[in-house]
Amino acid sequence: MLQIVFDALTLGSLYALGALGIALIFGVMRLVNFAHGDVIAFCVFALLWPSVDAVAIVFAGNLPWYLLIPFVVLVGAGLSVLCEIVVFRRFRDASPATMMIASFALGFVIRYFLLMLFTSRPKSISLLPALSQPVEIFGARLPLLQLITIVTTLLVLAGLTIFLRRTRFGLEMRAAAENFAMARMLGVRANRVIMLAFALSGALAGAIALIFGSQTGTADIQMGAAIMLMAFIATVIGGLGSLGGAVLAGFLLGAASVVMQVVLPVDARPFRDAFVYGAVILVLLFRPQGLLVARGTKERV
Amino acid sequence: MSNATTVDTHALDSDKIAVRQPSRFSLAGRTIWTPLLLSLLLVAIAVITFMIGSRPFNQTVIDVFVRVILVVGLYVFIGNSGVMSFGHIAFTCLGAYAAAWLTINPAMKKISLPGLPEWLLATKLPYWQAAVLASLFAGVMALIFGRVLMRLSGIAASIATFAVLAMINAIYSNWESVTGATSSVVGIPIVRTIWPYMIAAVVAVFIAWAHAISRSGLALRAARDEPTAAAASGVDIPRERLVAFAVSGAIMGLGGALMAHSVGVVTPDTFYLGLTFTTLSMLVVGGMGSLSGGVIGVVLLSALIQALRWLEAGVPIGDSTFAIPKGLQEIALGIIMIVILALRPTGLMGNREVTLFRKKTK
Amino acid sequence: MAYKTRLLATALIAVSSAFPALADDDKIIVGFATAESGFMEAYDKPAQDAAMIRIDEINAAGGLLGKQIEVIKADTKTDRAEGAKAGLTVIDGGADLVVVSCDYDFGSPAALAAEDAGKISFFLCAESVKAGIQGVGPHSFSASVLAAVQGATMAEWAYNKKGARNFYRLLDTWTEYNKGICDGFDWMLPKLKDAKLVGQDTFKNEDASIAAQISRIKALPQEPDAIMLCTMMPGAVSAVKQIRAAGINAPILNGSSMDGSYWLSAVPDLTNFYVPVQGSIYGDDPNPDVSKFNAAYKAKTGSDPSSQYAYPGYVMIDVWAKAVERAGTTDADAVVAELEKMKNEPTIFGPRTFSAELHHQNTTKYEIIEVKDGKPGVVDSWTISEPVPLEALLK
Amino acid sequence: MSLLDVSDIVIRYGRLTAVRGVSFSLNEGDILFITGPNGAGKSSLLRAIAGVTPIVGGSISLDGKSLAGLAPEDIARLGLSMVPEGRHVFGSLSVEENLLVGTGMHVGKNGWRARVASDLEAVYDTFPILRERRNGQAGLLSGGQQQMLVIGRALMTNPRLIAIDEPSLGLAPNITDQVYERLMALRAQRGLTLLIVEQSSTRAVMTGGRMVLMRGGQIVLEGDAREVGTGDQIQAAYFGYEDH
Repeated sequence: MLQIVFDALTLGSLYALGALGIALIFGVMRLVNFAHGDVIAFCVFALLWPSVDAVAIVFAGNLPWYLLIPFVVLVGAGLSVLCEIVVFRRFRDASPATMMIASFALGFVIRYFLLMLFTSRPKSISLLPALSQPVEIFGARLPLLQLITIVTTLLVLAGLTIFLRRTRFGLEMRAAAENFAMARMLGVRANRVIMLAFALSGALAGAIALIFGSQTGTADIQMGAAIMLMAFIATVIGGLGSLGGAVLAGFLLGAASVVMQVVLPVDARPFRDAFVYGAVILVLLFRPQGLLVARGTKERV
Repeated sequence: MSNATTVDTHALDSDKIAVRQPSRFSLAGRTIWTPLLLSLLLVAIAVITFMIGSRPFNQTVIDVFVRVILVVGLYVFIGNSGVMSFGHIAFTCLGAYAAAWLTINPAMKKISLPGLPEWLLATKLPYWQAAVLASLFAGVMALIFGRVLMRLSGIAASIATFAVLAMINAIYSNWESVTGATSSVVGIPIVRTIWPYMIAAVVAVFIAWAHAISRSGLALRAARDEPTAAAASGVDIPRERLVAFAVSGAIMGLGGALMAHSVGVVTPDTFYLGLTFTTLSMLVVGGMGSLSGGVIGVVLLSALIQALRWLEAGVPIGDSTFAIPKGLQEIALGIIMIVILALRPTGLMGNREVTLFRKKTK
Repeated sequence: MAYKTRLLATALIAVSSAFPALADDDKIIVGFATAESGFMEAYDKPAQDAAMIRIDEINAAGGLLGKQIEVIKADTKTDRAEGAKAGLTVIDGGADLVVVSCDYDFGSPAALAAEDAGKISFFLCAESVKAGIQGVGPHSFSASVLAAVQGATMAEWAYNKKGARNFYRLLDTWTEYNKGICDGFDWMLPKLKDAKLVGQDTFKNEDASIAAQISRIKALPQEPDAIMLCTMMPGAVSAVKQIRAAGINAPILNGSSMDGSYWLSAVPDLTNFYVPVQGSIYGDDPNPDVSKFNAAYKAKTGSDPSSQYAYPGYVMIDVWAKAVERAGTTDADAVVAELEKMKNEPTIFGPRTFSAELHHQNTTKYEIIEVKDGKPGVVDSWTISEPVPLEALLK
Repeated sequence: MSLLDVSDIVIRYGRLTAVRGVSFSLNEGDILFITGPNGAGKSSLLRAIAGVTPIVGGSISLDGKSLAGLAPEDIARLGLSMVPEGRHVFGSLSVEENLLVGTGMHVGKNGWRARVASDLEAVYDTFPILRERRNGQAGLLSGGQQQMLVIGRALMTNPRLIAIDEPSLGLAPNITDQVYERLMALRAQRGLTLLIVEQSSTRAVMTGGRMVLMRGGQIVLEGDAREVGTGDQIQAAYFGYEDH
């Protein structure tokens, strides 16, 4: 039982962090950023030296952890901010559909850029190998990594909450997320807030890359896609613009997935995702505005 | 003045005037040029292809026609309702598999898809009959899903449509005895002549046009541009959306059936995110507010892709060959799409239609 | 004028590298409709390089039927619709043999185009029974061995050599290949006296975490004697890593797709991990010819093969060329007839058999690779006691 | 020199022209009412001054500095605080947080912390109800309280000019009285310049000050509110009896 809770929390953590990255950007510019998954993949590949060989040539991946973690997080933040400056800045006034397709095209560019440098063959990396040990906790034997994933996520969430609640940047971001035009009329600098949102979102992508990379031991250009999709769904059912809702929904999706895997009979297990998505439709029908509705968020899609 | 922000380009376009009831006949007469010109474009492409006579190029153009059908299908719902849908490829999937069920040799079907009902196992139809039935099947399924989904609007509707796609994909990827799960369903008769695809694309264009000028299509576009006003004047938005959803589902199904016949194999992963985004991109780049935008988006982007492939393969310039590195084609395509959207956020066509009389549209 | 039209057509269709050669009686043309970009490229390229080695050898030795073999290529871009085009392109270029992508799903559009045109098609390394008569038609073959043989081989070998009795089966439902391995395992298991399945589960290759599946294994009263893991890259690495991280140390049995040392760094000091291979890339194959091939491969591409999947490419040209030689023509029906006469035809990478029912291998000798402390090496070789019957393959 | 100069500006939405050639100027400490019927272009004018809506012709300058091409946040930082129609409180933020959003522009200036703290006290003194509710969610305030909050929030930027769009909209008359009372007191205390948009001229007449009347995107009447704000002349102008 305890095991199931931990499993659900592990998967939910990844989804929650992903959903947060999408919700942050959606909040300030109503952009559903489909490039987010590719930013995650990019962060993992940043650890490798470009090569078309099957064997990965590890580059930054050999750094000690206290340098490795900031490195990956900074790569994520940097790339994300770059996307904003080069691409998304030109789409401030565009419709959500246009922005969405632009973000998709951008993700496409990042993906094929990686493909050109690294080929499509998934590469193996040993990221933070010390974490692959099992530990005993409350009578359940868990991989250390699972525990660290959960703790990291909780720390990131706590850190982000403090940042948003206690700092001026946080205040401006929350105001901007709720009513961007009004915040600007009060002197809140649009570009700075949006860049900050992108930086945070990118940093979260870096965090996911680290967790996911050490969990799977693989760098694959497609790796961000599955998390990105779930995160996107979590953002919507959580209530667009509501960061708390995104996190909650991320954990719920993780839990739903794990619970279905446990309770479904073996023949029905391959259909797990069909049940999960069915549940998503039900949630949307009963709470079209999402689980937690951000007050004052006007829908524009 | 309070709603100055919503008084925007659509405010006085011909749709709204049309809602104020001119004669249906004159409306059809005024707008018929759009489907005619688009069809002319498609026919011209087909004839040129036929004259060139290269088999690979023929196949390329068949692909373009299939995409035209799919994007026109998307336009019928997304363009008219303004609601983004990520789920329409689900109906393409339904159509493709339905076509497979109806056309595969019964002897082969008994082995590979034993879970099909007896009457279906025994059926073998010509591909065009199968395509019509597949399209109807997809349309009916769209009607069923739509009844539930059309209560939603905005991004909740978008996600719900995606959830439908993901559900159908999960089911078709695992229902071993009926869909063959993830393995390719084979034995679908391959049709390599270009004409059926051209005819289907032209038919799709005309269906989209007929829907757009129907009472339902006009009401839906009025609701897209001014939801409050439309609702106040008695437009039942969910119902009009449902009509568009079913019509577009049927067109997507037709596209799926033809796609199956163009390649000869179907697998569930063909009908998932990749195709969803390719077709959506073509629609948005072309201009999702107009039928012409959809068709022209497909033709131009397909031409662009071919041109880039050609560059990738190498172009002889004098004695040397100029070629862009492998893989750069996709990167260039992505960048060009971003540039087009940055310059023309409403797509190449905006909300305009091609027509002979420029005054009638804006 | 005709030349101009053709040039225009060629330009438009963007044929890669070669311009369509006219049907030329002085040479024999092999057309590769394979992926030069996209994710299949990583699988097609090594096998294609190996095929080129055999072609170069044949050309150096005076050619086939006294003619040089010429190669034309068209890129499928790892896309089915593009695959059909690529197939048509090489057929228009006059290909006598159409070589298609490694995977059945991605290779079949081109193979179907070849079948339509009455040409022989060969899948580079597809391991589904459909890659051949069953899924394409009477002129289609695969150069590799059925996935089911791999599952059956591992089950029987572990039963006999590792004393395994309690098996656990973990299936990744992503591809037919994965299911094929488990099908072979399922067919073999009841034949092994006292062996039983103590549990089974499924996952998806892209699952971010398989924690729930692992918890189920750990909930068993005792750890199974062997875990049959039917999956492939990239999810396989993640699955193995998570299984070991959870403290499960039972032997893990796999299909050939997990061959190669390039991924082992992801699971440091991996032990008790087994894969069947057609030949060893680690320089320790009992057959010296395999090592000789490895050297030739390194000379051509600059590195050793990264997995056993290079080998089928070589085998393909080898058996096809023999059949052409025996038939005395490249005519498709005559060559097919010669290929179908092959019974245990020796090749460097094990014997090959084709029949009028099956253009694929339903039994072969496999080398067993064991990964121990992170080091892979040949420990044994095994041939299943009876071929996997067609009924089990088509189930 | 006047504080705000609006000269001959034109605003278009697509093919629809909302404001056609409006000019006026405003001196430090002035109060100007812009009145007119729905659709006259009042809000557009205000949004253009705040930099939210682009203008296609004419010019706007604040303290002699042209506002052309400036973003709303830059204009706010020059000392123009806009209170748009419909109040727009940040509903999920607390009352105090709402007040603090606009103080970002002071960060880093000499002694800004003390300044913000004293500004906050001043706003609380002006609107005691806000002090009472300082930690409550702003979305839960009543309409009148929200109106006070947005005015207080605008004051926190230390503006030289406040532009308010329909402060009385949706408020009971006695609450509106209170709001105006506070505004006038602030004007007296701080020498604040006020630009107020209202549909009817009643408030302008009650409060006094200059008034312009807009209709069809143009100024059709202007003068001292108490002089022009009553009688037939304004009736005619408001409803467009005479042709211009």
